[in-house]
Amino acid sequence: MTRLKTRWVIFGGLFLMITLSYLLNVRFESVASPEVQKSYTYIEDLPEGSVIMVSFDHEASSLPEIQPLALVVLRHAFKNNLKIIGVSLFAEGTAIGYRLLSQTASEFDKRYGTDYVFLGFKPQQISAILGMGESIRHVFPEDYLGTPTDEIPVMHGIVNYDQVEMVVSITDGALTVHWIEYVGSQYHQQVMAALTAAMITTYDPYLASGQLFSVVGGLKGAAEYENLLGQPGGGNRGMLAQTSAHLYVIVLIIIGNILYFRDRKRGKE
Amino acid sequence: MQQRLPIAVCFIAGVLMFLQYFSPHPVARAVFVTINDYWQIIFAFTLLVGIAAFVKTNLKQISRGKDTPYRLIGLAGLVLMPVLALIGGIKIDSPFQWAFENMLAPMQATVFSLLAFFVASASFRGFRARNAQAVILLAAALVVLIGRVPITEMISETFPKITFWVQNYPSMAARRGILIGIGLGSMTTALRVILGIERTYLRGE
Amino acid sequence: MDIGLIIAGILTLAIYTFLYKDNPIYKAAESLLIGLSIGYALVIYWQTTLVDRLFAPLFWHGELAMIIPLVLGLLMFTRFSNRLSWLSRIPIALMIGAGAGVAIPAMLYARTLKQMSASVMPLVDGGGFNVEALVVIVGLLTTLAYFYFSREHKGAMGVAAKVGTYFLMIFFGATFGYTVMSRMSTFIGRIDFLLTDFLRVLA
Amino acid sequence: MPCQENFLLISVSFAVFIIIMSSRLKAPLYLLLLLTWEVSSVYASESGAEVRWFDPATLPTLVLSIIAIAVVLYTIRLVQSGRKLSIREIPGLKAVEEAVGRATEMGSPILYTPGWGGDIQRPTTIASMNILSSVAEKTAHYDCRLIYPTHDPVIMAVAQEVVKEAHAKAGHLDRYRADDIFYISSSQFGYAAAVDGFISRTKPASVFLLGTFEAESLILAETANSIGAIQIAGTDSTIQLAFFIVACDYTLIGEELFAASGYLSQNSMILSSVKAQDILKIFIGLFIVIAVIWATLDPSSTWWSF
Repeated sequence: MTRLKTRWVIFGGLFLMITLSYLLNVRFESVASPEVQKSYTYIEDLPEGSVIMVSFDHEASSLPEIQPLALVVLRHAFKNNLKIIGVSLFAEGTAIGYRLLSQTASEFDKRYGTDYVFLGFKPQQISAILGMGESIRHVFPEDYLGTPTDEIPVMHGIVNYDQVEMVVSITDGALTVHWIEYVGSQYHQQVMAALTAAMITTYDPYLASGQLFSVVGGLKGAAEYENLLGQPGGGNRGMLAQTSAHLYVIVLIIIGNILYFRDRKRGKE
Repeated sequence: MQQRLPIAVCFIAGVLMFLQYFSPHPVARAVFVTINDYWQIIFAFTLLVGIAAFVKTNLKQISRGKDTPYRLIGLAGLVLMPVLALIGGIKIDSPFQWAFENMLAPMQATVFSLLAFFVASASFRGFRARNAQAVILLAAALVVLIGRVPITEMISETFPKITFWVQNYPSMAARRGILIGIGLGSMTTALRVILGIERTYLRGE
Repeated sequence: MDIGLIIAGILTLAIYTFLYKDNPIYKAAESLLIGLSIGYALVIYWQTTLVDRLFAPLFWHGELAMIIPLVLGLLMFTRFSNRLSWLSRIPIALMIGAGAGVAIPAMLYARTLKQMSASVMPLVDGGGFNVEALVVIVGLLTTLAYFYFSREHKGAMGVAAKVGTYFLMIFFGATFGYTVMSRMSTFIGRIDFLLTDFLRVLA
Repeated sequence: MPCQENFLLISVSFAVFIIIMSSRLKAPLYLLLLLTWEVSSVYASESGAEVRWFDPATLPTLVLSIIAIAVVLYTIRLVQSGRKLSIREIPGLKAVEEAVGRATEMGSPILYTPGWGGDIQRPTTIASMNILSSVAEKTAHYDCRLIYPTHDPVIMAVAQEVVKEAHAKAGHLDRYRADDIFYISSSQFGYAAAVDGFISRTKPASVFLLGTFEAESLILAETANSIGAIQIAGTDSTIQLAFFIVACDYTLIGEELFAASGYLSQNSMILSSVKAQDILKIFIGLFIVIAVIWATLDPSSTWWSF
């Protein structure tokens, strides 16, 4: 029973800690890491009307961490009047991708079809990625809503990756590896990854070798990006909660040890 | 026959998939695509078998009057999704997607987020400095934890540097050791399977 | 207020009741989650695999070769028969064999060769001694010594294996510490949903 | 698609050949077959300019594969010629007996699950099956209930066979309950929620988490801890190992999982594989030492990078 009671205290503490710090909404002036800065600058420097491809390669369960990342990148693109082609390599990312795109688009009065399009989901990621290198409309003869790709204004003049300035892969797993290994190396396309904090180390080797252009990682990356953009959002809001949760875990470890040494001392006596 | 045929199938599939790895030839690519397709299709059928078994077990429990309401909820959920898909398709704004976004996805994300609590309770319990190894485990965890709190980054640049060092050298070395071991273990197991020595999956009867 | 949000919020809270202890509310939510997720998988696999890859090519485009995977798939159903259930081993054997065949080169490349070459760094670098290179090679070799099973860990081997466990502990500790941030974000995201969308405390 | 027909032709003739030969299948024959095919394709890659049969970039992998296969076959030979192989003690394994004993004493079941991350063709899952076989034999002997939830219908099918045979081997086929080995949801967190619920309701005395785990690892381990179960874990996912080490009573680290299946069953073939892994580890160690010395003396050289 003590086992359960201890757990309740720990759980309750975490719940309070995060809820309160989330409500406080303190803004963090964190300095952008070089990776985030690089991502921001690249998109910032693209001329108006350039096309970027955003791929939603994640599951629904990691949406809490993915959403701020996706929103900040999409907002930046729409703010600078870039055009967006959305795709998804993961079935679960499909509906979410569409919703995030249309949500952001409405913030900036962008119209479906002329400013952005969502092509939907294709299984067999590698063949889909390679196929788009030859012809995007061959892989996606129609968009997510069933309109023939040829009839969509954004897609006019777009054949394959040559007309796309960058691929942004939003991921909670290893799918971006396919973009890096196939599109990056075969079609010399710049690939940027917006990913969950847990995945950052997985992509370090690709970043070091230059195969991956840049990374925006975790809530922290989102917060830094939001600061550069001057539009605080979910990332910023989460930073204080993140920090307090971290400190909470450290304190728990310390208390655990204090209790342990106290018990051991008693045991000896 | 009951043993030999599966072993032969396993061997052929194994050898073909092994060899195609080294070849960019169209035939090799075709082998890969074909076997991969077969694999996916067979998997879809096994899913049907699994679902059939799931339904069977649940009906059996209901007939025994065990947990009837919960079993019914489960079966209702199972039936609901295909029915919605039949009514309105599976595209955006369909009832199917609505059920996914408002019922399934939030629950999955919430179960995932239970991890935050379990990380806390595990930290409390699992990092006690019982012996030399535990002390090292504790120290490494604290260094990285402290180094990654956004505040420490603002206070000093040393901590993130230490964190970086620990992660990229000693920690990375051990990770590589683990990976090499797993690579070898997987390789020998796979080889036993292809050679028909490992027949776990053929057991029974 | 959007009915979808209400349902999502209630289900979210229902799952959280498990943190207190197992209870009928959680049990109901859990049953629903299991049922819905199986139903979802059924629809998705039916559409993207069975229809798109099997039925469409076989029945509409007349690719007769697709009869093979169809038969293999149907063989799985022999599991429900006592006499014929051995037939289901054939598709299982295909899956296991194919997986094993790919695993050999793929595992050897990604998990062994790549890791070997990444560990090689010169011990002397630009005139100075490269501590990092030494740490990496000692760490890797002692970890491998820990995974050496043919001999008891005694003598020199014992010392090496012991050092190996220290490196392993550094890895485990560091990885745990590293992952905490991501795990916390998932909960922060749910709190955001509850406070902003569901309860509308934050607008 | 002509390639597909080509492939069918090859595989059918190959199948016929194998079935004819299968009465006397011997390992060396396999090796010979493999090597001839591979060598001929290497040869073809040199002569044929248009369609290459061999991708030179995969040469290091091919060389290592051949060395590794040769070493495995050598150790199999060793065992066949009567050599007894033994492996060192693995701490987590002592606990298996204890775990079964504890469950029997308390009259509670044992829960065994292979994780959400793996499917049947993953070598880790197969190693987990071998351990399951040993555990099931013990539970059959002590008449202890064994519950096995899984996310994969194929794993369910195979596990049923494995457990059934283990019961037969222990001479207690009557104690085998097929319903206790069941499929629950292919969704990661559907699976996690279900196993969690199961653990808190059936209150198993011991929980075995052996296989490929992803984020669900800690959810299961902590729930098992909350009801006071002994947890024995083991996985090949490096990140989840960290969680298991912190949260579980015993953890089999990576390769230990493979060795454990040999240790428990004392199956000479698995033991021979463990021996082969050790021999290869010595090769790898030597390779790295030589390469590091070489790199120190000649920093411009890169022959070790693949």
